Amino acid sequence: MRISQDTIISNDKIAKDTYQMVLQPDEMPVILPGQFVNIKIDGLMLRRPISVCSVDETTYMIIYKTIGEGTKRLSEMSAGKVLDVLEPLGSSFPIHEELDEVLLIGGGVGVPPLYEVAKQYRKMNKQVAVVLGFNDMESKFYDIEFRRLGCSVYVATMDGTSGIKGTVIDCIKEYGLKTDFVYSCGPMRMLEAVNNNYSKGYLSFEARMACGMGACMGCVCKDSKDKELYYRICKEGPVFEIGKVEIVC
Amino acid sequence: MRISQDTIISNDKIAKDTYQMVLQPDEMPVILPGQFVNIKIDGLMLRRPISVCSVDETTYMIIYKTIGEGTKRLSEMSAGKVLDVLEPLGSSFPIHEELDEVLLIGGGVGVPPLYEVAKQYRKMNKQVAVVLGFNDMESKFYDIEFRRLGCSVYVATMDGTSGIKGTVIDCIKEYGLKTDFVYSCGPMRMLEAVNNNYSKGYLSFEARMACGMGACMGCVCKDSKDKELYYRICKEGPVFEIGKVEIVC
Amino acid sequence: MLDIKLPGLNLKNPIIPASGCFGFGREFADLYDLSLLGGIAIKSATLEKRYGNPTPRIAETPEGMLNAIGLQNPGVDTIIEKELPWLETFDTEIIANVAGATEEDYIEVIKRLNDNNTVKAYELNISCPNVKHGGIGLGTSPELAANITRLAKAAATKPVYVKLSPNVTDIVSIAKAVEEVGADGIVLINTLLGMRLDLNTAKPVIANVTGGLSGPAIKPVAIRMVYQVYQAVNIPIIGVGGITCAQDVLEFLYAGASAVQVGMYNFVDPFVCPKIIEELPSVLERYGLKNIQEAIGRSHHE
Amino acid sequence: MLDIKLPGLNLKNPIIPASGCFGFGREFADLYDLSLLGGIAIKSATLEKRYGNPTPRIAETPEGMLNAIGLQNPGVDTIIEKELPWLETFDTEIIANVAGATEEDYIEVIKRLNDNNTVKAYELNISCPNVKHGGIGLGTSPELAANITRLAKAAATKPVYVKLSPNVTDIVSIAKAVEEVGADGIVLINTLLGMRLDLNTAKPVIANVTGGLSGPAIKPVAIRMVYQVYQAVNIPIIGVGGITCAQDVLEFLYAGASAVQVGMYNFVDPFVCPKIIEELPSVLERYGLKNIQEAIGRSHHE
Ligand SMILES: Cc1cc2nc3c(=O)[nH]c(=O)nc-3n(C[C@H](O)[C@H](O)[C@H](O)COP(=O)(O)OP(=O)(O)OC[C@H]3O[C@@H](n4cnc5c(N)ncnc54)[C@H](O)[C@@H]3O)c2cc1C
Ligand SMILES: Cc1cc2nc3c(=O)[nH]c(=O)nc-3n(C[C@H](O)[C@H](O)[C@H](O)COP(=O)(O)OP(=O)(O)OC[C@H]3O[C@@H](n4cnc5c(N)ncnc54)[C@H](O)[C@@H]3O)c2cc1C
Ligand SMILES: Cc1cc2nc3c(=O)[nH]c(=O)nc-3n(C[C@H](O)[C@H](O)[C@H](O)COP(=O)(O)O)c2cc1C
Ligand SMILES: Cc1cc2nc3c(=O)[nH]c(=O)nc-3n(C[C@H](O)[C@H](O)[C@H](O)COP(=O)(O)O)c2cc1C
Ligand code: FES
Ligand code: FES
Repeated sequence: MRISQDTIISNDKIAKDTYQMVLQPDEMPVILPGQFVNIKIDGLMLRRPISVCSVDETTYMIIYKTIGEGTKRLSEMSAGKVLDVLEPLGSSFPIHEELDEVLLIGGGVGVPPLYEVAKQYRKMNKQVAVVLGFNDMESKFYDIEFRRLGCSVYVATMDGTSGIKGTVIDCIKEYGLKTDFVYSCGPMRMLEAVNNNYSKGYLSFEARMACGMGACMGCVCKDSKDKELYYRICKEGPVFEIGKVEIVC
Repeated sequence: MRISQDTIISNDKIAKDTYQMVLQPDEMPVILPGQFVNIKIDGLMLRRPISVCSVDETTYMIIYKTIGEGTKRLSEMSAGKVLDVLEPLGSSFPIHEELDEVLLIGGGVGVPPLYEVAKQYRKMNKQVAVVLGFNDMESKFYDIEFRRLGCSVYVATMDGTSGIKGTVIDCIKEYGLKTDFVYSCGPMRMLEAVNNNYSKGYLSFEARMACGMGACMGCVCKDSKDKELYYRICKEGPVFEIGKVEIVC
Repeated sequence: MLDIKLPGLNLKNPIIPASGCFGFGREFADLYDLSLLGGIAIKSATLEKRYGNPTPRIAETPEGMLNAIGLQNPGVDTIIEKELPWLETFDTEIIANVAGATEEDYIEVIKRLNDNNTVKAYELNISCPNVKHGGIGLGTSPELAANITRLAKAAATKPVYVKLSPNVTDIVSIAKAVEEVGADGIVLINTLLGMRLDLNTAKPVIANVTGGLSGPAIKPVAIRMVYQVYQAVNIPIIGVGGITCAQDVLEFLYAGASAVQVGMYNFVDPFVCPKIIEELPSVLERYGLKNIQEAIGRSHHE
Repeated sequence: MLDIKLPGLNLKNPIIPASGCFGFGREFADLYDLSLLGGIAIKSATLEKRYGNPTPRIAETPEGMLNAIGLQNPGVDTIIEKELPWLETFDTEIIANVAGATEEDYIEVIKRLNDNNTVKAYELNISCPNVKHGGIGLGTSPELAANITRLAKAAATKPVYVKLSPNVTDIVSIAKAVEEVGADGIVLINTLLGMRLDLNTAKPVIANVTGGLSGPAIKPVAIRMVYQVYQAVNIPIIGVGGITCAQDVLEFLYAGASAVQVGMYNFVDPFVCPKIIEELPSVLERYGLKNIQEAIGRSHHE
């Protein structure tokens, strides 16, 4: 982890309330799939944690949704602006060379961290099935990008305006997807469903964070069995083995 | 008084820590000599009051010194940026057609509001003597501009690096200036001296302000005789007849 | 959809400029029609004219400000004579904020205002240090707060709201104490006691040494107190502290306020009150609310 | 020029990360050498391991934040076993912040730490609501505060600093009460009690309903309390609340603090402490001060 001055290379709207930003750190660190960065935004107190979606030689990319003041301000920034960023943070999605196929399940802005996972598995020529859930067609993004990587992509929307009408689980059932090793990120209710339906793979969580680096105990979650054990989502997480942490919706 | 969106036309350093900014209101109001504007600066709570130095058809100009966070931020702004400004505020320097000569005494960033006064008297071809006091030569500004208007200009610096070494009063004595109708603005100690040495003319005061428009009673000063009477520097002031208000240093 | 009836006050909307932040409205009347406002809480009135504290009285702080005006006001008689008749010309509810150095002062101010038809309710400012009680404000003990409220209620012919100080260990006990003796409503909060030092002189920026902290910085404290007091009393609460926009108003309503006052933000944006009034309906709608009644105390409901 | 000796603490500079905002230093040790710091106030230690409050525990506020961590910590024995030996490897003064549900808890924690050579002083956190006393914190009454301090002093073999709650009517009386029973120093201030509501759900953003407000927003309150307490006591004060830069430190020193703690700003800029330490000499110089001794309490001198 380091503090970096990251230059905005581009910042484009890619779906309803959804933006894609490419950042160039002063010195590119190693960022693993599923890790996040913590961005200082002028005039706001706390940094904003955002998952890294994809990593290049000298840049990385994030996708974020404008839900409040911080992400709104982020969306208004132009190329050339320099951001103060803590990077990279947290645990990552382990990549298992021995697997032949994996299932990625993403909901809304939980989709981005899965993209780098898909890239890595496709580089090894593995089968990657991707199930993407959105509220509606306008919110949909990255289905095409996943397809371009050579993944099989299945889309579900809550209002049925694109793909299957319903949740990602409905979608998986509908298409009869059988792959049992999953990588998932998205809203709590979705993670809960994935957690209940699968026993192998990884989930990535969100939490309100203050420090983002393990010092404040603001972001903890409990172990699913030992109620005395807790994990910091920013440090031991955000990625945990499926079934490891207690899910509270 | 109105809230205006003023576009920065230019913003240039003219002396040590001293900047000159030209602003173009969405609709140009009538601004009288000695009046001030109250500028909202992003990220700071209270507006910053700054005197208007000079007025044109569609623009006006201010001169300010960077003393804290607000003026520092102001100095970093570029042409094209739009500022939220309450304008114009306060009382003005009355201009007396019947006078043949006036003496303007300005100290530091008290100099700017006197410039418009000089302009108006010079337009009527009156004799205008200007005494400017600064800390040092690097802080000096606008002596040339006053000369260009046709004023006789006398400079004093505290360290003697330009003009007379000493205060504006030392300077007036040194040059034996006899004009007895004064317009003055500057630090409290200077105003006090002017107030003690002259009985005709006007002084302009500063005070910490919250509303800048007469509502909060944050900026009051007392009448010099009737201790029960008070004035709001932002409303009845900043310009008062000499001798009218009690001077507290 | 914005109107709300409170003891003595028929508010067409819940937006009231806070005492001391709006003078007697004259400056703002140059900018917009005061009849747009739900009500106006006028600057604290004392029995005698008060000059207030020495200057500087103002200091900026992170997302807030300090003030130590010291209740400067022309005195109740002048207010009755010069300010209230003028305010009468607007269609808005006038709340007279009452302050004093002694309990007798408060009562006398109330008596003089009783006959005035412009004033619809009183707001007792018991947050100022009181000489008679050794510099401890009336608002800092349940007993003193209850006592002045009882006296005020006995003297007043209009509803009495009590404006509490947040500089206390237990705001709930004070709120309950004033409710018990008949307060018609509670106004929460006045300023937090704060201070700033000038690094050049090492002296306090404010001549009075300490000042009252207001603005967005204190909003979390204000929301907390409104929320706690709402659970403990049955009289309406007027919320105040750090409001800058319609969303802030909604947060106060959710916490339990029936109306709100906007203080120092009037200095930042003189149009903040009419702006909020204009935006409030769409903000209510965005959160699925039909009127402000539905918003009041919502965070306490299932 | 930056060094200062306080009871039990030989600070090479007056900068101490505040309890709860630095964990046990491990995360920050990845970023810089902890030996740069004057001292470290470790996360509150309780007798038993504590899980703390449900999440969300964090909310942002204007120039501040709310937290309701709830004293999550591994318990004093684990701290002694796992954290202190590691902290021992740094050349900095360790302050053990002590908390508990009962007076007995505090005393037991102190007893277990007495033999540990890494800990140089105790900091009693009496700002947390105490179950034994009906949810009213030990820090909200002079009697309770004095009582726990007396017990702590009797048990402790190291100096005892008492960290006071700002959520009180009269901070001075509490400071005097703990001084009277032998406190070696006072730490001012802990967080203000605040709250935020989520407009979508109308529920508190923080699961615990209320949280502690910290950050620049509360600095004016902290400065005021340090200033007032300095006038009333003769033991050193450690100032805390809203510090972000060397200028803020100077303001606290002027008000009467002998050292300071930096809390939530460690989250905003993890390098804030070493940065301040680096900048402090030039800031002292700019204001004509030869060392921090000259700055301490300067606003009270002629
Ligand atoms: C590890 C991690 C990875 C994330 N990755 C992404 C991503 O790739 N794309 C994306 O769009 N969003 C992501 N989020 C969520 C993102 O952090 C929030 O949407 C963002 O902080 C909202 O900030 P705001 O100022 O717009 O909203 P506001 O509601 O104004 O924020 C107020 C405060 O609440 C916090 N907050 C609000 N919502 C969330 C949330 N869902 N999670 C955590 N904190 C929150 C903010 O950080 C801030 O402190 C991630 C969160 C975490 C913890
Ligand atoms: C009527 C009037 C006219 C003025 N005209 C000019 C001018 O033409 N040129 C110029 O350079 N300055 C002028 N000033 C002073 C100017 O307002 C301050 O220098 C400026 O507000 C400092 O802001 P800051 O954020 O840089 O300083 P900070 O010290 O960070 O400001 C903190 C707070 O103190 C207030 N403050 C600090 N110094 C002063 C001061 N001297 N007077 C009033 N408030 C102060 C600020 O407004 C702010 O609220 C005028 C002041 C008044 C009242
Ligand atoms: C400059 C100023 C003057 C004030 N004067 C009074 C007053 O006379 N009487 C009173 O009850 N409250 C007074 N207040 C307190 C406000 O009415 C309000 O309670 C407080 O400022 C919190 O609201 P805010 O954060 O919206 O400003 C004053 C506040 C300010 C900023
Ligand atoms: C996340 C967080 C956790 C805290 N935990 C503790 C604690 O365990 N014990 C304690 O005495 N104070 C605790 N505090 C209070 C701080 O030590 C400090 O007193 C307060 O935050 C004010 O300082 P600041 O404004 O610099 O943050 C905590 C503060 C924060 C923000
Ligand atoms: S956010 Fe501070 S420990 Fe995770
Ligand atoms: S600044 Fe408010 S009355 Fe002058």
